[in-house]
Amino acid sequence: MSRRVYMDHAATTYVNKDVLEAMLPFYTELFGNPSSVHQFGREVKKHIDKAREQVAKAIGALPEEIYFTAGGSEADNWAIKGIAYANRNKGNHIITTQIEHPGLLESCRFLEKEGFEITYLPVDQFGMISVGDVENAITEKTVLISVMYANNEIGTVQPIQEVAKLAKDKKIVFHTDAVQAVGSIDINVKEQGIDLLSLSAHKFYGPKGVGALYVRKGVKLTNLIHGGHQERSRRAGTENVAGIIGLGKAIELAASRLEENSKRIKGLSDKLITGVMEKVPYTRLNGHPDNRLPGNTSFCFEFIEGESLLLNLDIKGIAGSSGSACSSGSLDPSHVLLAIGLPHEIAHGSLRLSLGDINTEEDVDYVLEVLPPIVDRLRQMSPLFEKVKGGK
Amino acid sequence: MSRRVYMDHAATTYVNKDVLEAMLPFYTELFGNPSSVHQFGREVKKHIDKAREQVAKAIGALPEEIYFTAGGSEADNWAIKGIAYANRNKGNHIITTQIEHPGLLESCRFLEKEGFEITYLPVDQFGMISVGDVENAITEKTVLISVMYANNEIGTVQPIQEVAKLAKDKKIVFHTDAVQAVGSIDINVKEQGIDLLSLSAHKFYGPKGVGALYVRKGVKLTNLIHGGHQERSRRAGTENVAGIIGLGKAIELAASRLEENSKRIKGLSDKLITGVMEKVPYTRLNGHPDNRLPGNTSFCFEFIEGESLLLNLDIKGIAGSSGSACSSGSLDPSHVLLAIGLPHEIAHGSLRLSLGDINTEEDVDYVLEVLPPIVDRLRQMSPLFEKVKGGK
Amino acid sequence: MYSEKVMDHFSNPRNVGEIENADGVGEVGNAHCGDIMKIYLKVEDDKIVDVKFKTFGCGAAIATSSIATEMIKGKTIEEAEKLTNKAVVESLDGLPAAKMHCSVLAEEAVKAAIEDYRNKNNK
Amino acid sequence: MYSEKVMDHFSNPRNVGEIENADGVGEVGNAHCGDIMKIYLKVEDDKIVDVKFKTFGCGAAIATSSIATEMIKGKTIEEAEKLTNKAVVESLDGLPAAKMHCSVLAEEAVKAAIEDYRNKNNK
Ligand SMILES: Cc1ncc(COP(=O)(O)O)c(C=O)c1O
Ligand SMILES: Cc1ncc(COP(=O)(O)O)c(C=O)c1O
Repeated sequence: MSRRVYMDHAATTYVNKDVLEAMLPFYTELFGNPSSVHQFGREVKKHIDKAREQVAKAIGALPEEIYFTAGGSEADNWAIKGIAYANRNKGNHIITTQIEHPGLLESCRFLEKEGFEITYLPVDQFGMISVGDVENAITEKTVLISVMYANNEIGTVQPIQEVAKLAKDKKIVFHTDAVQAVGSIDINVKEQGIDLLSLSAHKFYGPKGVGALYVRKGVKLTNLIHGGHQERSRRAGTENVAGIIGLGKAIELAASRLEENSKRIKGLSDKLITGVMEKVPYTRLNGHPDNRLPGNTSFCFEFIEGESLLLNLDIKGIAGSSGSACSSGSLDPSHVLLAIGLPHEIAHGSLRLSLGDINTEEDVDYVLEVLPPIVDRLRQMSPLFEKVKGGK
Repeated sequence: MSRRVYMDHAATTYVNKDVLEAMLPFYTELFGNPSSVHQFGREVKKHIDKAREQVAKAIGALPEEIYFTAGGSEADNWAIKGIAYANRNKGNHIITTQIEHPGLLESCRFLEKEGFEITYLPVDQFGMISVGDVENAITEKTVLISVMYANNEIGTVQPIQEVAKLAKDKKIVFHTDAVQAVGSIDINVKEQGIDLLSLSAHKFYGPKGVGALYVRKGVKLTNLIHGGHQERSRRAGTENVAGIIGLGKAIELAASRLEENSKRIKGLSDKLITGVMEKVPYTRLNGHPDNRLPGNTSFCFEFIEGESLLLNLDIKGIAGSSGSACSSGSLDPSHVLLAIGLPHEIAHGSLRLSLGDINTEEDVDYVLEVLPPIVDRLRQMSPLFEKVKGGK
Repeated sequence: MYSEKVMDHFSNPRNVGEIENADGVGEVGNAHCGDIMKIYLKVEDDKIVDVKFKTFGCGAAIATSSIATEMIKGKTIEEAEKLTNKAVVESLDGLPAAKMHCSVLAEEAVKAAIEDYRNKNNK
Repeated sequence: MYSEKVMDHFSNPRNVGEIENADGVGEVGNAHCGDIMKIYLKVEDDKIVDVKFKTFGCGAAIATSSIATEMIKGKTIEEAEKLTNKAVVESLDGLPAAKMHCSVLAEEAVKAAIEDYRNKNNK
């Protein structure tokens, strides 16, 4: 394979070398347990505190509002279940959307079994929720509204500030899963009125297995992981020290380069989208044409199936992802693609190419060169395409 | 400070250099998401599978019985809550001990609020439970027995195999928190009849923030972290890849050197215990004289308080820990020391020195030289000692 | 994930295409579920002298179609009819558990094509 | 965790010891909770001419005892009585939240010793 083009940054990123460098001392010299009284522990504690400040600063929060977790899924689970349990005497109704990440949706399904009621709001063809729908869904028993900041599959960015304002007016806690947004979109939890926010380091060139939940001061939240006094007794477990240091460094770096980086990456994405739409017939762009993550491109190629497309791209060194059923081992294609109204057979033919720091113009050119003939070849093999050709 | 002696291996360890070396590629070249279809992901998946085998082999389990977690606390939370929720139709009673780790005890307290009933078994002066007590505590509604393998504070090792057998006879699920034992004691879950077992990498020279829960095939367990398809849909979240690789390597190394290492470390601990008991009057050894972790030494020095002892040792470069209330920020001294029957004022004066790979005879000699005068000096300052001296 | 054999058949699928005026055609699966296999047979003296396929589906779907056509080419109808999904999986050096249904589909597609041949020829 | 000032007073505590035939002795706290402070005063003309302490407790307990004795030494009884836990904390450049109670204990120990002095001297 001559060239390798990684366009799956929404799945995960490599660790930035400055980030890795910041982490390394914490495996060897600075290995103490931050809870320890002695020198070995106290030194480490200071660095954890610094990382907490870095995260806080990047999203406009206070350091004491940041709680480190093992990633975005834990943060989502904690937010949803934690608010649900903490407010059980107030109400048992939660509002969210049909296009949330499984970490959030499956937490909701669990709560349904525990007697909670969940409203899953629909989205339009671009993946946008309607603020009016949110308002209409509110009942006296609503204790939480959770709307993802930006969708991981189709990139659509939601009107978070409006929903947050609505929630505030109705005195309902507002959570957003910002795992895909942090590092790509400028977020300020105070200005935007966000009560809880999930983030995950490995989406912005930090390590996998570490994330954070921002919890506005004063918001009551039941613990998800009970135990020791770590994280001010709200999240037990010896800290993933190196991971936390990496998260801090990564978010600081991402914030400092956000505008410039996002602009550059958006330029590449636009070029890719334009090129693909021009070169490949029977293709749809998924997600919102404008309100989308700078690095996200998502397509459906009619008459073919996503996994076979992915594998063919992979043979050519291009790494992408698909919401196709086959790539996930389930039978139904992505719930997100179905929610935006795509029929099953079209949803099966999806491809997400998510761009990031390492991508260049040449990468985009390469994809535009390699992708169209692969799609064509798969279509030639497809009994569905046969019928279309026949009809033309 | 001339010399630094780390004797807090029970709190955490540094990462072994071979372990770190095994981890490093997974931050940079091998950075793919193991769930991805493409090359970047598939390569990583293979290594995760290998780590799973390494963990399985070290404890005598099958690879498909190993689920990676963010550490010991998550594993404990998951085991306790997961079994409780999965068996709610069978019963609501859980048996555990008074000396468990907070990760386990606080999970139980949470379940109490959710309508479960917990029996916290007492221990004798050496920290040992009685198998008869376990048997007597069993009711028709008992769905889980959880007894820690070895105690983190006083090192006492429990009669796990007997309890496991009892549980099996009564068809009750048996869990053990083996976070302190794995890497120091030879464990075989099949031979010992263990259904679930928690472990954590940073106790045996692996990284912090990663651990595993062994779940015997066929045991029903509700998820703690819901979401994606990772860990065969039982524990969601993008894998802490480097951490998991580190865990695999660390447990393999620990297992390969277990006998030799434990023997050496036990020799050092014995020397330390003998020396301290000889040189410092009014001192008690906590825990069982024989059935204890090879690296654990735990003392109570009457008339003084643990934190001030720790700080003085720290000034001399010695890192230890204390179950004293002051070192944890709470008011009561360690629940473990109280459970073995120590009065509060004596429990406040505890010191745990936990030995590990880096410790040498010279380290022990140094502690034996430095510790006695510090204890003496603190006693000279103590109004409690005054009274004793007066009485002599 | 996939064996080398699967990847070989996926990247160089044998017998792709259609047969005009085929003696038997079988189509199984549906677009809703993401897998359709269509197999065309050319039969002479009860012997499969040519076979082609078209498939809409994942890597395993394409590879199983490809190998299944290879396995029945040159065989008599009776031999071909004995093709099992197990044999398909074995010839591919295994398939991931989540993809086993593709091998079943391949078996069914062959059977459907043979049935069509039998119907057309009253055999 | 602790400021340098705390660590200085902890590692080199001032005025450790007892005063025989002290004019006032105050003991507060209890072993159960892990903190006992005992303060001895030598008073001449309503002025604290000497002060000693003994403490069973954590680093902060020892440091607060030490600095409190320094702060009242040479002061009149009336001045010493005004010692607040806040002043103790400030002189130590702060204390962790979990250790604030130690400064309270130090204030109380001083007050108890003064009260004992007053009782003994009917003042
Ligand atoms: C016995 C025991 N259980 C559980 C834990 C928790 O493990 P972790 O800190 O990895 O969450 C520890 C150590 O902290 C422990 O010693
Ligand atoms: C929107 C969104 N939420 C949550 C997650 C889960 O994060 P993690 O994989 O760190 O658990 C992801 C990514 O996997 C995501 O894209």
